[in-house]
Amino acid sequence: MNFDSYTLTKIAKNDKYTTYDLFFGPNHPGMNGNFGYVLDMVGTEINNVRINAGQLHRGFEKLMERRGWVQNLTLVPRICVMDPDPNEVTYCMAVEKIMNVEIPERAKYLRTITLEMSRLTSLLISIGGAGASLGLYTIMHWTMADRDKVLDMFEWLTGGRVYHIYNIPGGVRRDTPKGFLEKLYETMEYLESRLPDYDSLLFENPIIHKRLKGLGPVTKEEARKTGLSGPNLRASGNALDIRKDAPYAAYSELEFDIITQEEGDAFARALQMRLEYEQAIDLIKQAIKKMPEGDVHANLGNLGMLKVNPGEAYAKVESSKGEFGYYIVSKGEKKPYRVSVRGPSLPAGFLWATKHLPKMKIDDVAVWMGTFGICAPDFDK
Amino acid sequence: MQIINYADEERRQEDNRKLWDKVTAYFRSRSLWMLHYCTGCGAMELPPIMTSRWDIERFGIVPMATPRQADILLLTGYASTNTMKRIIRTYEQMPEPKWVIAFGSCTVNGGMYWDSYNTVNNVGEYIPIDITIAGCMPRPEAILDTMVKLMNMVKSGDAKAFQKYKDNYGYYKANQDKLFARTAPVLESASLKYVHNETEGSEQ
Amino acid sequence: MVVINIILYSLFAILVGLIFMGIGRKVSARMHLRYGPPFYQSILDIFKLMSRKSFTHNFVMDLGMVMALAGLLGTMLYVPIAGHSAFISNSNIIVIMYLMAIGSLGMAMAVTASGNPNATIGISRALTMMLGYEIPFFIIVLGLIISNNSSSISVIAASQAGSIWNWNIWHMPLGYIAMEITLQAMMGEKPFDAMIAPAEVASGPMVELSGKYLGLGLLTHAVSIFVETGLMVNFFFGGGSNPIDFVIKQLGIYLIAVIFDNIFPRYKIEQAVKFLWIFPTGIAVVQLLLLAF
Amino acid sequence: MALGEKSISSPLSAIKNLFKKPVTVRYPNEELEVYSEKGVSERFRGVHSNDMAKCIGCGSCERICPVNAIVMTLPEGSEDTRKQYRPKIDYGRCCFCAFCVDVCPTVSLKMSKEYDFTSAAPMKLRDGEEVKFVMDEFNYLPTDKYDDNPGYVTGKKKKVLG
Amino acid sequence: MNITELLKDLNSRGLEAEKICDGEIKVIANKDNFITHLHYLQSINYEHLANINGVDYIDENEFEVVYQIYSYTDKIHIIFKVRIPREKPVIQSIVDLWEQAQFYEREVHEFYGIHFEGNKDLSPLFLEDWMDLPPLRKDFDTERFSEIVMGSMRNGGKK
Repeated sequence: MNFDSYTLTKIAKNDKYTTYDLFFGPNHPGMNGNFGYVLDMVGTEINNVRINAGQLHRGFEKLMERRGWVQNLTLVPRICVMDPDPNEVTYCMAVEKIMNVEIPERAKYLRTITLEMSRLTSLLISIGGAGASLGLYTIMHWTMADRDKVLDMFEWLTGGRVYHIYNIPGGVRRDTPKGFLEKLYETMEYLESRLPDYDSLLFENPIIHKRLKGLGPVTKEEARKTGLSGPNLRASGNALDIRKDAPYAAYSELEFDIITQEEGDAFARALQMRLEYEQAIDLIKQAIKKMPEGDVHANLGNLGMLKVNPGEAYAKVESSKGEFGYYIVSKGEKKPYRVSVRGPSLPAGFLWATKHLPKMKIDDVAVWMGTFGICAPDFDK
Repeated sequence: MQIINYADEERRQEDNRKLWDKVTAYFRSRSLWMLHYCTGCGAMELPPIMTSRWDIERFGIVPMATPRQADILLLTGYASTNTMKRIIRTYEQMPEPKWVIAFGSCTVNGGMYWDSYNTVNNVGEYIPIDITIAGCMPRPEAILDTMVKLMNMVKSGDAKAFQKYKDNYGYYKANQDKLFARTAPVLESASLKYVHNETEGSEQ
Repeated sequence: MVVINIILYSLFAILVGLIFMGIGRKVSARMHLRYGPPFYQSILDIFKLMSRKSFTHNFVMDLGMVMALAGLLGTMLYVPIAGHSAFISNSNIIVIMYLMAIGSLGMAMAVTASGNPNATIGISRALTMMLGYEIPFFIIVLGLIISNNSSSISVIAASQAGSIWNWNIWHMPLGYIAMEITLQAMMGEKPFDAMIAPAEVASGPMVELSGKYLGLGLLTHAVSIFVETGLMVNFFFGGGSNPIDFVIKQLGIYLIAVIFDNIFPRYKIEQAVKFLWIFPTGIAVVQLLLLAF
Repeated sequence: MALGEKSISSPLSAIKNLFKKPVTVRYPNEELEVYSEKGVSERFRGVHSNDMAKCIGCGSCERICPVNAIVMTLPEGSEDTRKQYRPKIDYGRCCFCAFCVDVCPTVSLKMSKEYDFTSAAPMKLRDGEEVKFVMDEFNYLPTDKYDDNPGYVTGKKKKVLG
Repeated sequence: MNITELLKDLNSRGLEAEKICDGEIKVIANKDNFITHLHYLQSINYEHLANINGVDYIDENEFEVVYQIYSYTDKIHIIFKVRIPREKPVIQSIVDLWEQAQFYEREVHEFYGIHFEGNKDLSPLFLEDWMDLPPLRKDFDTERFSEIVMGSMRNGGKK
């Protein structure tokens, strides 16, 4: 019995009264974040999709033109709530590129650690969210509880649970507290010990296979061409990773392979997240072991009054969702002339939504979003 | 710990409340259902309190899918103009009694987006707020404290902001109209004429 | 006398159902590694919902919700509780199967009256699911009728009295497995909860229900838990020697359902119906053939 | 078995969690026990605390504040000289970035571990009065009230800003 | 192709190309024929369009549209810039080259008022009922707007 063989879209073409609008989000439990699609439905099948974005638009790019170079660091993490540190690091890297400064070795390692910890927190939400959108709330409860352990470590290191504001042009703000690295290593081992539980509940669950296999496929070529990045790109078989292609922080000194999946469907994307999660744990462990002693901050003078020489730069970082890019134009003033943010979710959230959602059933929308790791604030800005 | 309490100021009419009111207030306070709507970045601290680590279900607080079923509306962080529209619509859909908690600094005086062209500065001008909690974003402990405080307020009958919305609808409606029902450009600008001349001719 | 009996039985069923829901929440909480609400939380919820303002859309909505609850309470009265019944009847399975549909139909009337597309999708899924689970359920019931030569639940329960080894679960193990899967679908627990699926249709039929209507909906759910676990106890677990024994057996059955609810995600509705028509139906047919020959 | 192969029995292994100890921190009765002390971490960025004697009223914090939350005000009953001005913090703006703590030249401005700062809107006040009232509630002149509970404190040596 | 070869190649095609730092060059193109250059770049494996953004050079009375292009094979990032006059902000669309450009162009259109010829759908994406100047233009005063509409106040008066 093949239920997909008949389609109601044909009827919809002939009779406009058969379609109705269904607002999927912003106030919908299946939607992650304040974002929405307006689905043009025929029965339970989606006929057309309109994007209902802008609920999180705060005008970051305008506000950043009004604040000082360092003051902007409080704004940038808010661009992606789930994964805040890549934003800080990217912004700092772009500023450092224009100023042409090199940061101390220890600061590089600390940046790597915060980046990877941030990746852990974000991937835990994504994995849990993918489970929860299929009704498997158990995994959501576990991952969120484990994520809190990473947040505890963040709080110890930086003073904030979610927004850390730890990176600063020239390095990081403070050295690690006493006993932090040992405790972090223990936490990583704990997280590793939880992996078999996640696997047996989520990735070996036959119903998950049934729901996710073949959902929302993206081919290798399409993924490269449409601007997908990060796990979504690699889940389609492209061995591309900014951490390898254009190494930043301390990634050139750490050993890791690029993980890829071949299928490019929702299951491959979910599995890709899970494997990258394991890789991030491994990278943190390596970074802790190799951590050099020394200064954590290069002296750039009075940062509060920082003036950046005229110039422009584009810096990018591999976040848990893909490429975060900051294009900064400086005119030699106390404030940036223009900061433009490239969020990783736009190709998936806008373009692939218009490609995938039509002909899909309402059942699959939430999990489709979950596996793409769509984070609304980074395209709403 | 600074908790500002207006119990004595407010002069609770404990004797005048009927027994039935007391009973319902008790049940309402023990079973507060919150709406599952993430208006801003403060929503990031909601998953931890709803899930295993802090487990707010211990107090009978569970997330609900639609405004019809919910008792509490959480304004988690800044509200952009678009969100404010949806918040007001959501608020008006909720059956009474209903309560609103405003999270984070952004809801009090604009927070870090105070000079943004698309975020509301003070949500209290558009819908009545019961409890405001500062922090960017507030810790789970602070949220739990606030929830317990709201439960106590509901039990004692202090939390009645939803009546303000009915009593002073004119005030709230005027503020809402000022925000949404704009018919002309707010700022005068000479270069405005360069904006639309080309776009109007384009096909939609 | 009968009227008082009916009221008492209804209250008993509602109370037991609500406490079961509370215990179920507690058990799921332990699966999630947390403590969860107190076991009487559902009772608090019901009282709160009943004291809230509620929106009605039209007369059909009021009628439908009452019809749903009344239909299930009516069903409950035919289920013998450890040999006791509200009134003298032979508690025929066929009657029960007819009455059980009234609950769903009442719900369908009420929520489609609200006009919300999510509710419509949700209730159409619920009715489709009914189509899915009733076929294996009928076949199992047929097996029971054949083996007992009677369609009276009291007779089926009484025939298992005496020793634990008289229970039907040992006589018809395949039937039990099929019934367990079917029960999961009847109670709307995962993997067969496509009708309420919050992430898909925003809690489906309950989308527009507020206050008292949601309260009635929860009561309906509580009674349905009582009825369905009660049927299971009567069919396979000997019916219970006294009401306490009966309720404990019901709780055990409900907790198994809750545990499965927590370790499986949900099927899509067409996948669920396909699954129900293949596996439980197949097992039940095999059981039927074993009994027949 | 390779990761991502399906198995009907593996999900059943989750049942063992029924018998594990929950991870929940039962907050009002229990506190977080992760760091050396109970409660929040030693670097937590909470409500400000200002040593009124040490503060020299230089206004560095006012200038660095990214969100215009700090205003130098004259506390009541002090003479009007530049040195007597003290930072007043608007928690309706503050984003808890701690730049003001980093920049403070005398290490007088600190952040404490206090995090609870709530305000219940009074029923008596109507309309705009209430909005104003809540805004005033969150305007706070830090004193040394929380000095015994320090959170984020930058020593003089580890200056990053300023 | 390494970075020096690429620079030489692009300069020979009449583009002003300049190295910024390792693996990053900036290219300034003319608004009349920039599409052919983008087409060429795409054909030599510059297949990743990361972003399109505008910059408002109000002093020079020009807008700049910046295309961020990256090659996965060469590992070189190109900041591809096209200047257009502020009085007549019209530029050709590149939807035919990259599909996702449609949304980036919609965004730039909304925030700068730049019209992209050939883009079918330039309806507003983020702002509802916006009637003022496009907000990211330099002559749009966000604080003044916020003061009038949302009633925001600067703490402690103007400094």
